[in-house]
Amino acid sequence: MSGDHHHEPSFIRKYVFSVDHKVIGIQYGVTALCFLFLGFCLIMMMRWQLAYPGETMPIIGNLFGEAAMPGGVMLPEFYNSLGAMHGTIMIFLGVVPLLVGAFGNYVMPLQIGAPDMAFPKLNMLSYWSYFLGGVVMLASFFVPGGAANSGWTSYPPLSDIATTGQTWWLFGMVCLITSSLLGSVNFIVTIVQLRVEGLTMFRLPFFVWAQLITSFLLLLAFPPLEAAGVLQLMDRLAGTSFFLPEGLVVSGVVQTQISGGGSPILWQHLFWFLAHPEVYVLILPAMGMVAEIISINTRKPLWGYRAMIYSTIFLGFMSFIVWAHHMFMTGMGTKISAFFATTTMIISIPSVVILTAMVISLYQGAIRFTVPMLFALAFLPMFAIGGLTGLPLGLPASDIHLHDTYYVIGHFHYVVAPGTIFAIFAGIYHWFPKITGRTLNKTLGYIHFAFSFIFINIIFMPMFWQGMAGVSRRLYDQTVYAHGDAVQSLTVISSWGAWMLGLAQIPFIINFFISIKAGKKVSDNPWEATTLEWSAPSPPPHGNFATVPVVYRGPYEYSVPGASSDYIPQHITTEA
Amino acid sequence: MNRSRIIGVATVIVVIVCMMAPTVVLGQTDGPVASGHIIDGDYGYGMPPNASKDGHNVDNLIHILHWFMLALFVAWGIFFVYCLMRFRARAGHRATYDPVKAKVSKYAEIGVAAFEAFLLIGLSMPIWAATKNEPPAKELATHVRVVAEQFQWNFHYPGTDGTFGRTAAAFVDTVDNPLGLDRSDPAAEDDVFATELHLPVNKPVICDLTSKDVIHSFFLPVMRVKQDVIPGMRIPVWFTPVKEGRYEVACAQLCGNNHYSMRAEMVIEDDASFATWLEEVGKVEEFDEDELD
Amino acid sequence: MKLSMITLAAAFAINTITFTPTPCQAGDKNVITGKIIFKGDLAKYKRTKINTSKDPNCKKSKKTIGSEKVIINKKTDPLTLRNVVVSIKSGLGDKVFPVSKEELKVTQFGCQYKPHIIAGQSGQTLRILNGDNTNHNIHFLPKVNDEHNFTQPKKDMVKGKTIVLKAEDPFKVKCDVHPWMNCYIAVFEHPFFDVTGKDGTFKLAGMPDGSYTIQAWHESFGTVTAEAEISGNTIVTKDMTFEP
Amino acid sequence: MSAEVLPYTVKPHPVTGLYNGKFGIWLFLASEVMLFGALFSTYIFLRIGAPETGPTAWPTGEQTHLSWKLGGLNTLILILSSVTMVMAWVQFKMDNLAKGRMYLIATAVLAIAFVAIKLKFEYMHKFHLGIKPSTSVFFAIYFTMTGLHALHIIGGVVVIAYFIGPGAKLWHENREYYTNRIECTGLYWHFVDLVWIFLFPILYLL
Repeated sequence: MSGDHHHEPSFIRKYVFSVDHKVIGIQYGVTALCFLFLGFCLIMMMRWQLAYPGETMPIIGNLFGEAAMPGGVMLPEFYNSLGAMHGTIMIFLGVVPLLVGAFGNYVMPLQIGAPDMAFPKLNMLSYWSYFLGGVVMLASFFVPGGAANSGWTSYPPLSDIATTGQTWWLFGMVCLITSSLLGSVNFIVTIVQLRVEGLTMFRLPFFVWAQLITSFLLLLAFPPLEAAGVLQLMDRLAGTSFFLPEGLVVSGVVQTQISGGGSPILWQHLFWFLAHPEVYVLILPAMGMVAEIISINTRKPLWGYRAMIYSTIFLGFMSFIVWAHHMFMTGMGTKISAFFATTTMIISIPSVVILTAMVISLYQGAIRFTVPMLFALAFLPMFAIGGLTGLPLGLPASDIHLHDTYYVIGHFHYVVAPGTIFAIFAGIYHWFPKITGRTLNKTLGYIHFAFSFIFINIIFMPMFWQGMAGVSRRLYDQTVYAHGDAVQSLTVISSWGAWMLGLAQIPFIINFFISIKAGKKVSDNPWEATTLEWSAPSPPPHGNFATVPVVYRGPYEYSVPGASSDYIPQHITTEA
Repeated sequence: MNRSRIIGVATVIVVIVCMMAPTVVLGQTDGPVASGHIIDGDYGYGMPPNASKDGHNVDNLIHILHWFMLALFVAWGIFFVYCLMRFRARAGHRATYDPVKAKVSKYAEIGVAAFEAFLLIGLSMPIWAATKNEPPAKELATHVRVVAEQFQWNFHYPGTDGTFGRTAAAFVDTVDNPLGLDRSDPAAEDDVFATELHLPVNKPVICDLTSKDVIHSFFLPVMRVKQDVIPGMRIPVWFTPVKEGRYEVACAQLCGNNHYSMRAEMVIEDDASFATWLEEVGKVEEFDEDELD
Repeated sequence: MKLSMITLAAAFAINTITFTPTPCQAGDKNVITGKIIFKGDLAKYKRTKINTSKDPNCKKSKKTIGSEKVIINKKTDPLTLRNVVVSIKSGLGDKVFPVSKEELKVTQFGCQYKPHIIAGQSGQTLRILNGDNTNHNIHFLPKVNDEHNFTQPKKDMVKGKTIVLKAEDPFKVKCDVHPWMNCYIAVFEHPFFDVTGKDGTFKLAGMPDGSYTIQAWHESFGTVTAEAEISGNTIVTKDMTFEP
Repeated sequence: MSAEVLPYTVKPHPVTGLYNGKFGIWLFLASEVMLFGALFSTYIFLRIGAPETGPTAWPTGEQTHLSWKLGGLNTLILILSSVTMVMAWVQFKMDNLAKGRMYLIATAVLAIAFVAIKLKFEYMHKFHLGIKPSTSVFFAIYFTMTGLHALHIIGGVVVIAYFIGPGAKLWHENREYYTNRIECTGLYWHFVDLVWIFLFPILYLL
């Protein structure tokens, strides 16, 4: 081995502290899938308490110690910890790292023909910062008082007076925010600067566009949360009162040690200023993946490609001015609520446009019902339900009854769980051959899809009825209320759905591990796709492309009239 | 390609089954509510009963919205399913390269946008304005201070003089004086505390919401009233109960370990019973048992 | 760890201070006893019924409960005060006493803590039980001990929860679900303490010879101290008076 | 991954006119603007919400215990350090390592002086008066914002020290690359300077 950059790197440099975007992508993917599974386990435990309040949890009930589950009965404080951590883990440690960290890192540079990300070391740093954040979050389960238990939204004053777990949560969040910021700088620079010759912005696959907008959202929305996190840390550690008014009496004790003068609402503004764009961070890359998969499997160009891009940009922009629709119940006046309700109605339009474009793309296509396509297709109605049920929550008047009820839970889970997570599964089935050179087993894939689809709806559909009945979210035991007791049966159904969904993942897990070693070997371009990642070998070597490709056409040239095959890859000069 | 067809049809069936699932649920559970009281009204899978004068506005909006959503989803779903069946890949079928030229989608989108505008401007804003802008006249209304704390709702009635006594954190005593009432204030003399919200029927109510510690949310399902209770702020809400009965007061914002226990009851009764209750609840009775623990 | 530190400190004391070469054993026959007398307006301190209507499950355990801020034993003459913690405040020097193995117990019954005053020795365990069919939340408001804040949502939930106590002046324990519910915990380094009951008397026994300051603490009236000297297995009577 | 493989690490991109590092630092600064923007918004939010009188009223003038003279001196120091930073870059551009380094050292020294004044004469003085972040919301935001800013300054000093010392090796390998990095550091430095120029009036003067 001669030369500076041809020597074989050590194992650690190659697989642990690697700077190769593909290795980092896989690291992100594996870590985030583990967290996703953990987050799901937390909710499966909570679902026991919800379905059978105060009853001893079978089998695993006695593993958690006296402070969490004495005699196998879950305590409210443990329930609250699980709830807060479920939200945090799913969003910040599971879904976003999968969408951006894993798929973004692995696929995006390949799709733009780049040898790597613009800042490979920064990329590594952002993974390890994420990893550290995850470790801190996990460790917080073991501190006195348990993990953070003030909800993933961490509203003060509750979070200001909460147990130590909250401080750990804040430190964990600071790590995760740092990771996202570094990542987003890297993504934007890579997409803008490292596109190969001929790959103009409007020849980019929609997925890359989605990643670009997402990165801008992360870049600009996360810092205010970081600021809010710093302020809350000051409140907790230095005794300041950014979020505390004067004259508080907690548990009968007058809080004389705090100066007062702060505002609990301030946190909500800073938090939702992040967290609303965060919603689009969760959905845009998912839409990007679904659009890719739909186009490939309908053998047809995406309908309204440009309209989709403009809608995405518009969504990104609008997402910064809708945050207060999470705060209609905070005593907001008519004028401000009218403004935010209006922006909320406006932001629904581009989502409708994107969804419509994807459905119309099916029209006059030749739809291949592959496993990734099934997940991508399922995304559409699920996202539609999630989007539609956002309407009653976006209008202040109907929000009065539905705010903070299970209706909200149903709404955003439809967007994120059968929506985004289905898109993630679609992505895994779709790009698995690129990453490993082997394909996942189809039959197991169909089984995985069918059961997941059924059970995920059984989990979330009843929540709309529960919400209508007025059952609040985050209740340890809803049967204390007459209106909660009346719909307890729905909770039971929901819970069984969740456990069955857990079982439905077994074929996937088996499939995943077996296929890595023993899956069917496939060609570099098994789906007959046009975008650049499929022109690289599977798996792509260090540096990605043997020769730097040049792009001659748009990303979705399928079924071009007169062409011999039904697809023309972007890097092919003239059609044969 | 027979297989694809089977999968396509299976998908459709699964969608329908999933939509139906929650409606074909098991029968209602019929246990006594934790409090042991009988709570009035029929509770089930729909919205809770409405016991307030203006609550039906919110209900109407929610109903209209859901019919609209259902119409959209069904129309969209029919097109979606049609595409899946009609354009599945099969021998001799090839996708069309050129995009569809139909303008239907554009009109549909404009239609949706227009209807959303109507919902917002025509329905939501007037209701919101009514619940936020025009409080009932003070002299005609029952006035109650609602003070939330971990984990109890305290209701403070001004008594016959109609004026609330001064309160301050320094006077708080968890046993005798949960609200920190300044007993030296003459206005405080006839003030009454309760942990149950009693209100006269057919008379507007103004509740001034404050919190002693963290954020709570004052939720009266049967009145279609929900409002966050934020420490350091005094937020009024108002409504007019029109149906007598015993109902629930819920906390709708996570407020700590026992958030779920933060439940109170609300009794809507006629003027006479309300007056009697107000007399009774303020009375302090002597405890003369001499038990040893 | 903590225990070995104490032993270490004790060993240090043995080397530097001349008396008590071995840790004191209880069983010495010295006794300090007395009454806690109340002098004041009885009418001002009537016990009142507590309104528990918020949670009907309270009534299921016990129909009515009374306030416990001031309980005067009306049948004694002179009037005496219940729930007063009497203890040796100073005079024991650096002596170390074995910790009672006995478990302290407090039960939540009828939405009241039974007993209302818990006195124990540093290192002793306290078991907290829920005898009501409702959710209770136990919130310690201490300065030295850990700020426990936990729930017991069910009756007789397993065998309750145990907590090892550290020495501290009396501190409040409160239920956040039933705000009127509170009790006090007083924890001492030594075993010479007592809580007055129905007869308003206290008895501290088994302390070594010496002169001591004894303190009486009441949740509403604060503290009163007295000096007592004792030697040769005698009984010393020291009445103390609260005059609010 | 070395410079040869990735395009535009040193040379600017023909369309954007930026090399990767510079583009990156601009984006990073955009996020910093949002970070400090959020804190400035917090300041405005709390100040508007503060009552006219009473214990939580917003302190002004004497009550703030802040000396505009010290603050002003620090402002001058930072502006001067920005100038020396630019001079350093100019010298590197003109291929003069020794002079460039000298200016870098001057920048670092000025930065340390800023932090020293901040800690020794301002923070210590407050602590002597018994003023802590928990004293009032004003001091909370004063300590948080100036503290965070001081951390940015210290971070900058570390980076500058790196380029004076071990980082200078790059100069001998690829001068343009090194100079570019100094330029990026300079952009960051000007930003930190700019933050102070906003902080100074809102805390010391208004």
